[in-house]
Amino acid sequence: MKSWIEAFSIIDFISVGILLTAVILNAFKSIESYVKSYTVNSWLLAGLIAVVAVLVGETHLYIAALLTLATKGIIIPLFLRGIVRRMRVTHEIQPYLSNSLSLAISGVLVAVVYASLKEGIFITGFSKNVLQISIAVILISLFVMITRKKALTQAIGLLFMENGLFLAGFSLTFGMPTMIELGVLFDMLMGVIILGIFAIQIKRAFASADLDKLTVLKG
Amino acid sequence: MSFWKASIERDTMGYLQFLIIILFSPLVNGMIKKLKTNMQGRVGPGVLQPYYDLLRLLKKDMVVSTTTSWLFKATPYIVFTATATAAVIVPVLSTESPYSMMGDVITLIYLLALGRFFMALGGLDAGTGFGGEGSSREMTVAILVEPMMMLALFTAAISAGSTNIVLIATVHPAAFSPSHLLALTAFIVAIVAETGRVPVDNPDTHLELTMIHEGMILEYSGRYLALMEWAHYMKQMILFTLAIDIFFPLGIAQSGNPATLAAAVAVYAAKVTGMTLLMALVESSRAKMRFFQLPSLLGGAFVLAFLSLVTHIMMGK
Amino acid sequence: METEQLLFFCIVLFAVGALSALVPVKTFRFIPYLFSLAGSLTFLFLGLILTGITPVSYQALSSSSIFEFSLRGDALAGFFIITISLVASAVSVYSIGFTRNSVYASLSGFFINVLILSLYAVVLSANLFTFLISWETMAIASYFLVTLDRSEEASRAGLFYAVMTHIGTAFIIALFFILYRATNRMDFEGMKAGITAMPTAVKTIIFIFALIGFGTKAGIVPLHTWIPRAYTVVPPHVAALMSGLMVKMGIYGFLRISFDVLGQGPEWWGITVISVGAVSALLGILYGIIENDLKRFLAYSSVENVGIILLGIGASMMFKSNGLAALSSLALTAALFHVLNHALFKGVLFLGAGSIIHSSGTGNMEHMGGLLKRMPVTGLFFLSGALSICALPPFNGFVSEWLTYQALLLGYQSPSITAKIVSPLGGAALALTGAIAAAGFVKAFGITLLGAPRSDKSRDAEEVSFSMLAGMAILAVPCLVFGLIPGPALSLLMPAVYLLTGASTTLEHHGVLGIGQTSAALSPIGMLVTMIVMMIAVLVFIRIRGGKRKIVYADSWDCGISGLTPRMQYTATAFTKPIRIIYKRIYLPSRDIKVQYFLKPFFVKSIRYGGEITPFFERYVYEPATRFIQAVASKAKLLQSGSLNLYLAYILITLILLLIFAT
Amino acid sequence: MRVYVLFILIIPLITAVVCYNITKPRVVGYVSLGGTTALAVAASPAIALSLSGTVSALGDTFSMDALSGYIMALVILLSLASAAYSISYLEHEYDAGLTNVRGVRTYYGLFHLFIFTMLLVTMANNLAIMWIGIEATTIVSALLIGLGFHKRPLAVEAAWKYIILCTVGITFALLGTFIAYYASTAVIGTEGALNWTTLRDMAHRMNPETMKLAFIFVLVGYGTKAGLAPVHNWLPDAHSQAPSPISALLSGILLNTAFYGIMRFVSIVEPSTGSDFTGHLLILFGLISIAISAIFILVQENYKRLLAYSSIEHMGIISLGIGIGGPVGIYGALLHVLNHALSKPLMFFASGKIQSRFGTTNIANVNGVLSSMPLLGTLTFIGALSLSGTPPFNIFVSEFTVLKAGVDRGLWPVVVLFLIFVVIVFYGVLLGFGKMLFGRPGDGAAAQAEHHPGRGGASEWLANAVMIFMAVMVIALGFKVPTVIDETIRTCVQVLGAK
Repeated sequence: MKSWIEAFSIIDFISVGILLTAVILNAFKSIESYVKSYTVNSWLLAGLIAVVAVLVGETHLYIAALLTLATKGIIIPLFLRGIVRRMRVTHEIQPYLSNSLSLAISGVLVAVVYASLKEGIFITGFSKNVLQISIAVILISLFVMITRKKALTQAIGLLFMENGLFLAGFSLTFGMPTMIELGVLFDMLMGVIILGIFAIQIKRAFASADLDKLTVLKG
Repeated sequence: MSFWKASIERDTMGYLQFLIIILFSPLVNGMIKKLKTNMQGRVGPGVLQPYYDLLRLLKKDMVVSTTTSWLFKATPYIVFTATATAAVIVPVLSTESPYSMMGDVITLIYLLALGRFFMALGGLDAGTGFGGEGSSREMTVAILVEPMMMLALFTAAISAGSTNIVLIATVHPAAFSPSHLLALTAFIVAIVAETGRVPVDNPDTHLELTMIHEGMILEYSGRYLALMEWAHYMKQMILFTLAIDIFFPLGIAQSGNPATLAAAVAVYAAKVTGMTLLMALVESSRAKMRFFQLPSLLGGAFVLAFLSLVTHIMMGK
Repeated sequence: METEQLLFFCIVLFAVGALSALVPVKTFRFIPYLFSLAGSLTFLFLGLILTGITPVSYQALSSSSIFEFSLRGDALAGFFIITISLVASAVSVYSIGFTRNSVYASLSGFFINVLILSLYAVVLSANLFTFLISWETMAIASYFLVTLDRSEEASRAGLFYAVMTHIGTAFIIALFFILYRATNRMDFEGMKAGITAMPTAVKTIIFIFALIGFGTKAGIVPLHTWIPRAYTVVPPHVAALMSGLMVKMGIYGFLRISFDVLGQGPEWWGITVISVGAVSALLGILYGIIENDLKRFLAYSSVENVGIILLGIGASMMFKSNGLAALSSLALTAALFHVLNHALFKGVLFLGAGSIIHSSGTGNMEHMGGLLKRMPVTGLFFLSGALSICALPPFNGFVSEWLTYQALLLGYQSPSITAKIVSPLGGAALALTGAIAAAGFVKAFGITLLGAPRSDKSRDAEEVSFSMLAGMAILAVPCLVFGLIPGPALSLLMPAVYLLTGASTTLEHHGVLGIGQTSAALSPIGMLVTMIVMMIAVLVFIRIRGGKRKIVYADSWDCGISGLTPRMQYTATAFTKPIRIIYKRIYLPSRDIKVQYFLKPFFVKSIRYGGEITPFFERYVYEPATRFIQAVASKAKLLQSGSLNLYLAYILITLILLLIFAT
Repeated sequence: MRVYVLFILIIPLITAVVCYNITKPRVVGYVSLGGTTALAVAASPAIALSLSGTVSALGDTFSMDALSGYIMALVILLSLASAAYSISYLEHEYDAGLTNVRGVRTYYGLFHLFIFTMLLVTMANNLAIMWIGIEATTIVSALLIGLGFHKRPLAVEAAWKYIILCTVGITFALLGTFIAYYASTAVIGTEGALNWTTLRDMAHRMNPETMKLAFIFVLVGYGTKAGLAPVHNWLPDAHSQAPSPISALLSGILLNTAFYGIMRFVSIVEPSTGSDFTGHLLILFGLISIAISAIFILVQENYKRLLAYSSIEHMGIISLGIGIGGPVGIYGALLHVLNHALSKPLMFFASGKIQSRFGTTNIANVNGVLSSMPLLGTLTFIGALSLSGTPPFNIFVSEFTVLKAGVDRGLWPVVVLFLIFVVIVFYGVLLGFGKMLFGRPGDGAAAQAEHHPGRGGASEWLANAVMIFMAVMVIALGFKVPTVIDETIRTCVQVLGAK
């Protein structure tokens, strides 16, 4: 099994998949597709953790995989769907930049990451690519948050960043002590819920979920 | 420091020479008037006329404005006293003056300034337009004259190495130089301005648009007026004497013996007459300037004084 | 060391005084001033001791493990302490009456105590930390007092003052740090010891910073602009403290750094200081004389006097760098004596102005007049102050200016041509300044106190309370005494002169001031005797020749028209009109005349004359600078545009830049 | 293993629950004050011990050294002050009908949760747990700002920006932590590889390149939370929209807890990368922060935002001090933490009073505070001068210490720039607060003051007492840093490993 995984370098495939699901955000237009893409991304992440678990054979990694699947793969997407339904947001996402341009820029970001992570920084660890991919995912999703106007889109961008973070975590450390993972996951869950609440509040207060209404506080 | 000790063994002449200025200053003014009228082809009053005026004024009652305060009445006495004290400082005939330790040329200038200060205040006290106008112009002229006069005196003082008039008078006969000529010219202009003569001021007019000195003392009468006029005469003679002491003191008595003193008297009289002649000449040859042309005249004088300073430093004499 | 207990006792007195001001009972409002009076008098005693003994260092207190407070008293400090004490005690007495039924908050008592104490602390500071703390405490207390009159103008003036003085402090901090870096010591003694190896270039930087930093406080042109603004709004008794003393702290700091610590520098330092002094003196009084606000005029005149003091200091530096120690000490004597004198007569002038404003209800000369009849004693004190500041004999101002003249004239003894020419010119500038000052004070005294009252409030003005008069007397009497008998005063400052120049000359001899080098002499007391004799003589003569004559009282001559009105008097504006015209190159005056006609062009209904001058430095230096900063700042506001996306972009960009350049 | 240390964490949780379940708005405030006092009592022995040595609990999950103790002491001190001040503030809001009972309860509940999270940060030995704590502070305080007890649109906007920006930042911080973890595992394997105590001991053996990368992410991450320019943008909005007692906590200690994270990392990273790398980055961020805040203070029209920018300036100064480093620099920075934690809350408390009097946070509409409210005016005057770094107030001393450190290392450009910006800040602060304090109260303002009469109730006295105490401290620390504090800070300096 292990040999099989390494032979087909499953890990790299999965991580590339994760990167693609992040890059594709630049092309999407509707929030539903954002949520879908996030779901896929989370499943891939959970899968990757499972694979790592197989490789390392540590029980707490299996737990971590299940937790990820449960929270990121199921609960949060459902929660997001609920909010999308409740807010009845317009499905059009008006980006500040055109899709092609933002795709190009995210390509540049990936390049920057590969350039900055020089040799000699990471000696051990099972895949250098995974780390670079994860950091790339983080930066790209931040870039998506920059270019999108809807409050909810930004929440999703944040979630993508966290997935990338998890990826980085596992690529670097084979997973951290269980208790810490729990804490981190819990924090993020809370964060998402509160973001959701605020998104609704914004919709109420400003009669739209557009962020360019949120520029009263300045100077 | 031996001023005190040295000043004890002076002769009486040294102690009393200032009386010459106090007593003969009206005469000098009379002489100037007489010469002026003669030059203009008129007869004019006698040279003793100022004395008669003073005595007449002393006998008159005084009319004082109800607006005025005590300062108005105090002013004539202060002005007279200040000027008289200035007269004490300047050596007239003999450099054996005990008063050289009482003050120097700067003190003298500032004593005259004290008089001017109070005269200007007196002018303002009656609360009339003329008084204010007179004071304002008097102080303005002073602003223009004082630095120039000081600079001229500084040049002399520097070349003599002291501001002590007696010292300057004793040193200078030896040292006579271009810088002195320049300084002297500047100083003459200063005298003309300070004594309120044409072209700066016209002593014989009460035309309100032109008068300066007369404007200030317009409200004064009786003995107050007498004191003011007398102080004015003294100031004039003091400045003459100062010019003589500083710029051509040749002939001033260096010791107390009668012969030199007699000579000194003659020389001094001649010099003063020369000064009066000069004043009369200036007054009858020039026309009164407009007030705001004065800066150009006095500014020019300032330049002369400055040049004299520079030449002295460059030529070292 | 017994002075230590004395010092401690003084500090306690002021502290208690400050706290007692917080008691919100109107009838107790005078108590803090009693404490400040007691404190000042005790400090006077301390100062007298310090001028007599070798320098004393006091027990240091640690502030943190890095810094400590330490005080040190030497002759220079002693002299300044005496100066402070004289003015402070007078102001304390004056304030008792002045604040009795004034609108000012009781906090003024608190801050006056703090201010006076901080003044003492500044001159006693032994290291830069203590100095800065005291220095800024002084600034803060005065800042609060400037804004004490709660008007918009006061608040603006206060801000302007605070910012100016803070900029000055920045320079002072910088120069202290340079000194600290070079000598690795924080106390002035240590710096003085370690300075020897320092290259002249660094010394020059320090000198220039000192000139700017302390000059801001002292109010040298063009850093003087805060002075007229602040003094126009500050209560007069505080103005006496600020102009008489706080401005002198600038002089003190400059002396401490450029004389005591730096030792001697190249000749051009002295010449620079002389030029700065001359410019400050001239422009100060020129701008002052055309002001019709009494306090504003006095403010400008203190700029002028700082200039005169700097003339002396500059001459002293010049001589010192040419190795003429005796002349250097003479010049410094003149400067320090003028410090003392200016503190005295400017104090009495501001207190007098306070009384005048207090009872005439206005600060504008155009609404005053005839006050000498209504408040004769105040008038007399004000007159004595005016005579002193115009350097007219036999008052103290004359003596110090006479000494300054002598020092400048002796400039010809220094080897370099520049010095030979510059110093007599400095003398000429001094003469011009004196003449303008005389004109200014003829106006200030004549228009306000003489003639007929120009407003109803001035008509029914009346003499002020006893304590205010006493306060003025405390300063006015020394003005005359030091003028007549300068010996004692000079002996007080001689140790300080010796400390700074390493030479001391006893000028005074049997009541005669004599300059050894030139045997120029001055004997004020002799002058006074002569005056008295003359006075008696002339009185007797008149009595004999003229007999007894009576005085007839009548209206002033009115050219035959029916009666003069106060509005026909010469106004303050008119008085200085000639000067405004003659010096129009400096004032750049602008005038507007509005004429209303019954029937053009002959029958005029009314003419309104409005003239104003261009405040050169404000308009062409300060305002542009402020506008520039404001403009840049408002441009920068776009950085915080309120768009969340932009903020996220900042994070991304920062990160990427760091990833690229920092790793 | 000392169990009572855990009480420090448990008490706030209990208080939070209790407060949330009390329905009497007048009572709940005093209950929360009581809870905070209990917390203070429970914490004091631990703090006292931590100053001398390390106090740990639950194995080495929690471990307090002098630095933790110092920061925790500040947290508790300010929680006390803020709890005491909150009473009158909320009573006023409640009477003015700006909030309801539910709002009050929520406020106090979240208030104590907030304290809990900050205590967690200070106690955590494990860097990841510290991260969890800091992230938790973001969530709770965001609720306090946005939903605390009045749902105003602007508050929601501020909270949204706050939570988005800080979460993004904090994500990078976690990434940095992971990388550091990786670096340490590379040396010692997974056991306790994130424990500060272990990391400190083998810091010099880690791979410098890796640690550089980690530090960059941590600096940007925690820097966002600590309000270092140019990633400070959430700060003015949040501080100006939060209720004044919360603004005080945010500015007074929340920023410091975030910066505490940076400090810990600096002392881990330095040994391997050398102090120049961290030092230059911190100095850079510090100077940028001071510059930007100076400019914004100069043109600020809203006094709560002005205070917020001044917080940025002071965080910049702290960062400068740590960056300059050396015993003196770090001493100055840590002393500055204390001074800023005294002056800034004082100003926020005072501005809260001013706001409730004049009903506006616009500088232009506030006039003559000194005349109409002498005590409050004087306190504000003291606070403003202290913030502008003027002697004889506390902040000058720490700023001067930082400057001295800079001079000792001969960093003249830094010193000069710092002096210039400080002058600008002084100008800006006085421009704003001078305008508010001096001058005569306009009719509008007087009317406002009539409309909101100051309630002379016990809560009012309590609030005034708190402010007076802080003002006294501000002045006292300007003259003398008490020996105990001096000792503490010097121990902290050793903890941070300054040679």
